[in-house]
Parts: sequence; C-alpha cells; structure tokens
Amino acid sequence: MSLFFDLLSGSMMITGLVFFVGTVTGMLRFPDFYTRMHAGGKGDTLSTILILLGAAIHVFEDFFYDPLQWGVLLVMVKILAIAAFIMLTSPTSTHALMRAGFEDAHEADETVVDKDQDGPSLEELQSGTWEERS
Amino acid sequence: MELLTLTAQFEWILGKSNYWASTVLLLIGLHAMISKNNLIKKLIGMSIFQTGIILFYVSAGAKHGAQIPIVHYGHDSHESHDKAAHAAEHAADAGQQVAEAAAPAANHAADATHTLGETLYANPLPHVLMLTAIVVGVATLGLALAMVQKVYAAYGSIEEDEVLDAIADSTADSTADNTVDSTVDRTVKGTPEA
Amino acid sequence: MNGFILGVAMFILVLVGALLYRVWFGPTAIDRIVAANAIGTKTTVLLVLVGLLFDDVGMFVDFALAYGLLNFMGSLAAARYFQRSEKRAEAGLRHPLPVRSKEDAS
Amino acid sequence: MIWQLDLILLIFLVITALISLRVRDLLGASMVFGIYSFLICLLWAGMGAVDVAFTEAAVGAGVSTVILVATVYHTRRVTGGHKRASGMKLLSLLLMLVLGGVLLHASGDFPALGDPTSPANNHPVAQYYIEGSYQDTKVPNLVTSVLADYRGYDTLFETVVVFVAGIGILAVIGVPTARMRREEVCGDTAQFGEDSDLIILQTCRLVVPVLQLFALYVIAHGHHSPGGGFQGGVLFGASYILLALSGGLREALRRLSESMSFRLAACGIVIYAGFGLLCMALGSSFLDYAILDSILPGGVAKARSHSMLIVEAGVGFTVTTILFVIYANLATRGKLEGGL
Repeated sequence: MSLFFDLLSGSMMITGLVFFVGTVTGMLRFPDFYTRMHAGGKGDTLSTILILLGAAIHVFEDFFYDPLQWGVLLVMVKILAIAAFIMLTSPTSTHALMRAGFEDAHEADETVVDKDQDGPSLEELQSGTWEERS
Repeated sequence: MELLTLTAQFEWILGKSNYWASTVLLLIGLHAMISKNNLIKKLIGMSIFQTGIILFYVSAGAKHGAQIPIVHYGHDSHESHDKAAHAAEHAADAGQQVAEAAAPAANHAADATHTLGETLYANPLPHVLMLTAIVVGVATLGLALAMVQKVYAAYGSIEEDEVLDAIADSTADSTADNTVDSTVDRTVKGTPEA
Repeated sequence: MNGFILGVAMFILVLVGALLYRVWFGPTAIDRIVAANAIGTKTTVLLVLVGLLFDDVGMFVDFALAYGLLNFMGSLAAARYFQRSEKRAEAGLRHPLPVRSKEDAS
Repeated sequence: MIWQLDLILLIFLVITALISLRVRDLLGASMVFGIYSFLICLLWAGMGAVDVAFTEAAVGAGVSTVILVATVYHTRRVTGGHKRASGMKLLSLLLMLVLGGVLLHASGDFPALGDPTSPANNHPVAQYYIEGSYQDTKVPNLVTSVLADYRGYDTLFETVVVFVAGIGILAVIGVPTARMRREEVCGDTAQFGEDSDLIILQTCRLVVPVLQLFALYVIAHGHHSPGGGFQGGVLFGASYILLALSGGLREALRRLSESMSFRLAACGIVIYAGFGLLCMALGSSFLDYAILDSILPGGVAKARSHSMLIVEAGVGFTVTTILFVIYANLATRGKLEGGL
C-alpha cells in the first residue's frame, strides 16, 4: 500500500514537473508578451496544483497508517487550501497582467497574428477606434 | 598548508559558502548605495545590504542536522529525540506538581535534553534578532521612500546629480525658493525632462 | 521518497533558474513581472517540498499558505500602475513616464 | 540544512541582486527585488529559520514590492544616464575590492557553517534558550518565547521604532489641509471598487477575509508554530493593502481610517508597555511576567505563556496599522486620495 501512495504522489509530481517544463519553455521561447503570458498563466497554475496534490497525498499516507493523527490531516487540508488559493489568485494575476500589457499597448508579434480573419487589429482594439459592424 | 582531498575541499567550500555569499551581497549593496545615481536604486541596494547582514547572522546560528527551533511536544512523534523531549516535559510537569519530591526526576530529564539540546534544535537567538530587523527594515524603507517622494516633489528628479544641481541652483539664487512647498502641486516645478 | 522529493525540488529550482533568463533579458518590464509571478507561485511549492524534506510540513505549510494568499499582490500593484498611468495620460496630466520606450532594458 | 538547495539559492540570490540593480526600468527593478525576496525566503526556510522565513514571506510579497511600485508611480520610471557617476563608481569599486578582500580573508577564521560547536551555538545563553525555555514558559516555539519574554525590552523598542517610522512618514509627506478635506469625503458613501476590474474585485472579496482570519490565527497560534505578532501584523496590514489595491484606497480608509490607525498603533504600544508596568506594580521588574502568576490562571509557566500572547497582540496592532499607514501615504503622496 505504501508503494501505491508513493507511486500516486510521485506520478502527480512528475506530471506537474512536465507541465512546468512546458511553462518555462513557453516563457523562454515564445515571441511576444501575449503568448508568453498564455504559457505562464496556464501551465504554471496547473503544475503548481499537481505538485501540491502530490505533496498532500504524501502527507495523507502518514494519516492512513495512523488514523489518530488529526494534526497530519490538518496539514493535508492546509496544503489543499494552498492549492485552492493558488487556483484562485494565479489566474487573477494573469488576468490583471494581461489587461495591463494590453493597456500599455504592447504589440503582438506578427507571426502569431491571424491575418485572414475579418476582425479588428490589436491596435484598433487598444486605441478604441474599432466598432463592431452589425 | 596541507593538501586536502577533494571531498574535504568541497566540505570546506560548503562550510564557507554562506559567509562568502553574504560578503558578496554586502558588497553589491554597498556599491549600489555609493555609485548608483538613482535614489530608488540606492534604496534597493540598502535592502540588499540588509539581507546580506541577516544572512550572516542566520548562517551563524545554523546547525547541521538540526530541527527547526520548535519543540515537539505533541503525540505525533516518531523519532527518539521527540520521545526524549516528551519524557522531559512529563518529568518537568511531575516536578512541578510534586514540588521538591520529584526534583531528581526533573533534573534527570533536563540532563537528557541537555545532551540532545546541543544539536537538536537550531539556535533561536539569531532568528529572533533578525525577525524584528526585517519588519523594522520595511518600516524604514517606507520612511526612506517617503523622503524620495518629497525630494521628487521639491526638485523634480530622483537622480542624485540632478538633485545636487537643483540644490546648487537654488542656493545660487539669493532669494530663497519659496515655491518649494509640500502643498503646492509640483506641476509648477516638476519639469524633469526640460 | 526523500531523495525523490529533493530531486523534484532541485528540478524546480533549476527551471526557476531558467526563468531568471527572462528576468534578465526580458525586453520590457511586464515580461519581468510575468516571470516574477511564475517564480512566486513556484516558491510556494518549494516551501511545501522543503517542509517535506525537513519531515515537518506542519510548520512550513503556514507561510506557504501566506504566500499562496499574497503572491499576486505584486502583479496586482503593477497592473494598477499601468491602468492608473493610462488614466493620468487620458486626463492630460503629466505622465509619469517621460519616455515610453519599448527598449527600456539597459 | 539542505546544502544542495542552499548552494543553488545563494548563486541565484547574487544573480537576482545584480539584475535588480542593473535594470534601468524602475518598475522592473522593483519586481526583480520581489523575486529576490522570494528566493531569500526559500533560503531561510532551507536553513531551518522558519520564523524569519515567515516574516520575509509576508513582508516581501505583501508590502515592500507594493510600496516600491507606489513610489515609482509618483516619481519617474526610467533612470537616466550617468553624468558624473563614473568617478564615484571607480572609487566605489576600489573600496569594494579592499573591503571584499578583508572580509573574505576574515571568513577563513569563521567556524564552518552548521557547526554545532561554534561559539555562537555554544554560548550559554543560546544553550539556555534551547534547553530551559520550554520548561520555563511552556511555549514550544522557542523563537516566540525568546522574542516576547526573554528579550522583551528589545521587542518593545523594535515596535516603538516601527511606530516612530509611521509618525516620520506622516511628518515627511503628510499633507494636513488635504487631510481635513479627506474627512469630509469620507463622510459620503463611496461605491466599493467603482473604478476597479470586476474579476480582481471579486477575487479580493474572497481573499481579504480569509487573509484577515489567517492573520489572527498566525498571531494566536504563534506559540505552537511559526508566527507571532510581527508576522500576523504584517499579514493583517497586507490585507488592508490588498483591499486598497482592489477596491480603492477610499474603501480601505473607510474601514480603517488614518486617525484610527494611529490610535490603534499607540494602543498596541500601550498594551505592551502597560503590561510591563503592571509587572512593576505587582512588585517585580519591568516585563517580568512570572509575577503575573497571581492574576493569570495556570501556574507560573502558563502565566508567562499567556502574557506573551497579550504582548504579541499589542505588537500585532502596531505593525498592522503602521504598515497600512505607510502604504496609504506612499500611494497618494500623503493626500490620502487619488494616487495608485
């Protein structure tokens, strides 16, 4: 049974690390602010939550073998609370930063702009000159 | 100086690394405080200097293989030292309740923790000193930043040389510069890029 | 298991080091802020892992929780900075940025 | 001590310090300084200094970055070139070389890191704190008992320094006339977060109460886990700063006005010092809690433990309110309206 817990928490941590590698790669390699923000926002949150879940399972193992240790259960609940708050605050800061970069008139890289669509350009949106055609 | 083996050299480096790092941080901070032109940069340098000092103190109190300085007294103890501390606590309790009668037992328990106490817990004294230093540090950083804002309101710049030039100009004028007032909006005076 | 956790922590730390590249060369301030945000989140994880390594998570989880609650304050302040300086510019007040250059990295 | 993490973190620390001084955009430099504080918190956690790490976590993430950004907002964001700094730079480098040489040379005489028999660790005072303080006070967290009991004078005056820093900020940038107008503005009912983003507002609505509750937990539970008056106070102050960042400073000031802040801050110091005087009135020396045995329940050791809790609450009052005052004044150049 110990092996089961170890495998479960280990695999969660490794999955989290894989996502974090993706995050770092995206943040280092992507061409402009918006795409970097995309990588940094999603992968970072998910990898954090996965690794914290792995840690919570690792802590739960102690409780599983000795169910009288309520303190250990409390620690697990706290780790899960950290994961919950990261899930709440990290997307919020991503949203705030994306908005800030947009208002600061950052340019999108031309390789990631979809030119075929009949939508507004980024400059039109930022300057507020674009109006939706009915 | 005798020749050391590779592992011994590595251990020697590990033993000094924190002190070296704190020295480097001290020097970086001091260099920034002296040579940086911008006042906010100087303050960041001051904070780095401060962390260098804190690092030195905390390193002095670190011990290899020590627990964090919080006594394990609860029921969730696995290791033997926890049990020893536990036993010490019980014995001390007993010593209080039965007063002098149980004094030898309490002394014995105190001896048991005495041998363990040296390596069991990290030294709490540097932690206490540095903990208050951090909070006081942020309060003084706030005060310094307030002065930076005041300097900007008065001279329209936070670059050291520009501020010095402005001071030299204002003292060169025989009439004292009365427009430099806290309540006056600085749009009158603040033309930094002029 | 301790060795495994140490490995995970070291791996995260090395990746944080890779993020320092973005902090050093990030062309604009907001790129640095994004990297700071990611590093802050990972600090929370690393604190929990260090607690596991000390075999005493209960003592470390408290300030990891504090980080989980607080580490978006920096990005929030920066976001508010951009929003407010935008408003000041619209209101015709003197902008705090004399030069609005994209190549502000030295 | 985990030396692998320790070593990498030290290298990263030096790199981050260099970056934050090198970046010419001050907003970026402030955020890099935030990263620096994250890393140093990790370093202290890795060295087992949990209380120091907790303080650094709360201060670095919640307060220092935010007040740096507020100052950058009110001054200039980009630093200019160096007109005459080069001579000073050369002199400074020379000085650093000499000083660095001396310090590195002296470090050869230091005891190795983590040596349990080093003079600092072997000193009878440190030994006594480790061995005797739990018997004396029944407080498991040795740092708390040393902070609030054995070194009570020190902590009292550190708290006073924080208070004086708050008064100093008021004296330096406070604007008295605007402050009087401010009282009138406070009277009308401002809408909560009228100019804020909806998503940020709702998140902070969830986070702020949890943060305040958690801060109270940290103050109260500081006897048994890392925490105490300073950490909990910083967290509580950060919760008001967060409220000001999301819902507007006016909203935060409506909950905790500046005059009330100073009253509470003074109150905290009066609690602390008054408790010391109470000990004197009962016939012992200043801040000697053992004499309070006759008032507080549970024996001498428990009396000291309870006294520490009250004293920590006083510290918490002062730190909370002064940090909020610092932010409120720095964010608005002392006018307490508009601003960041």
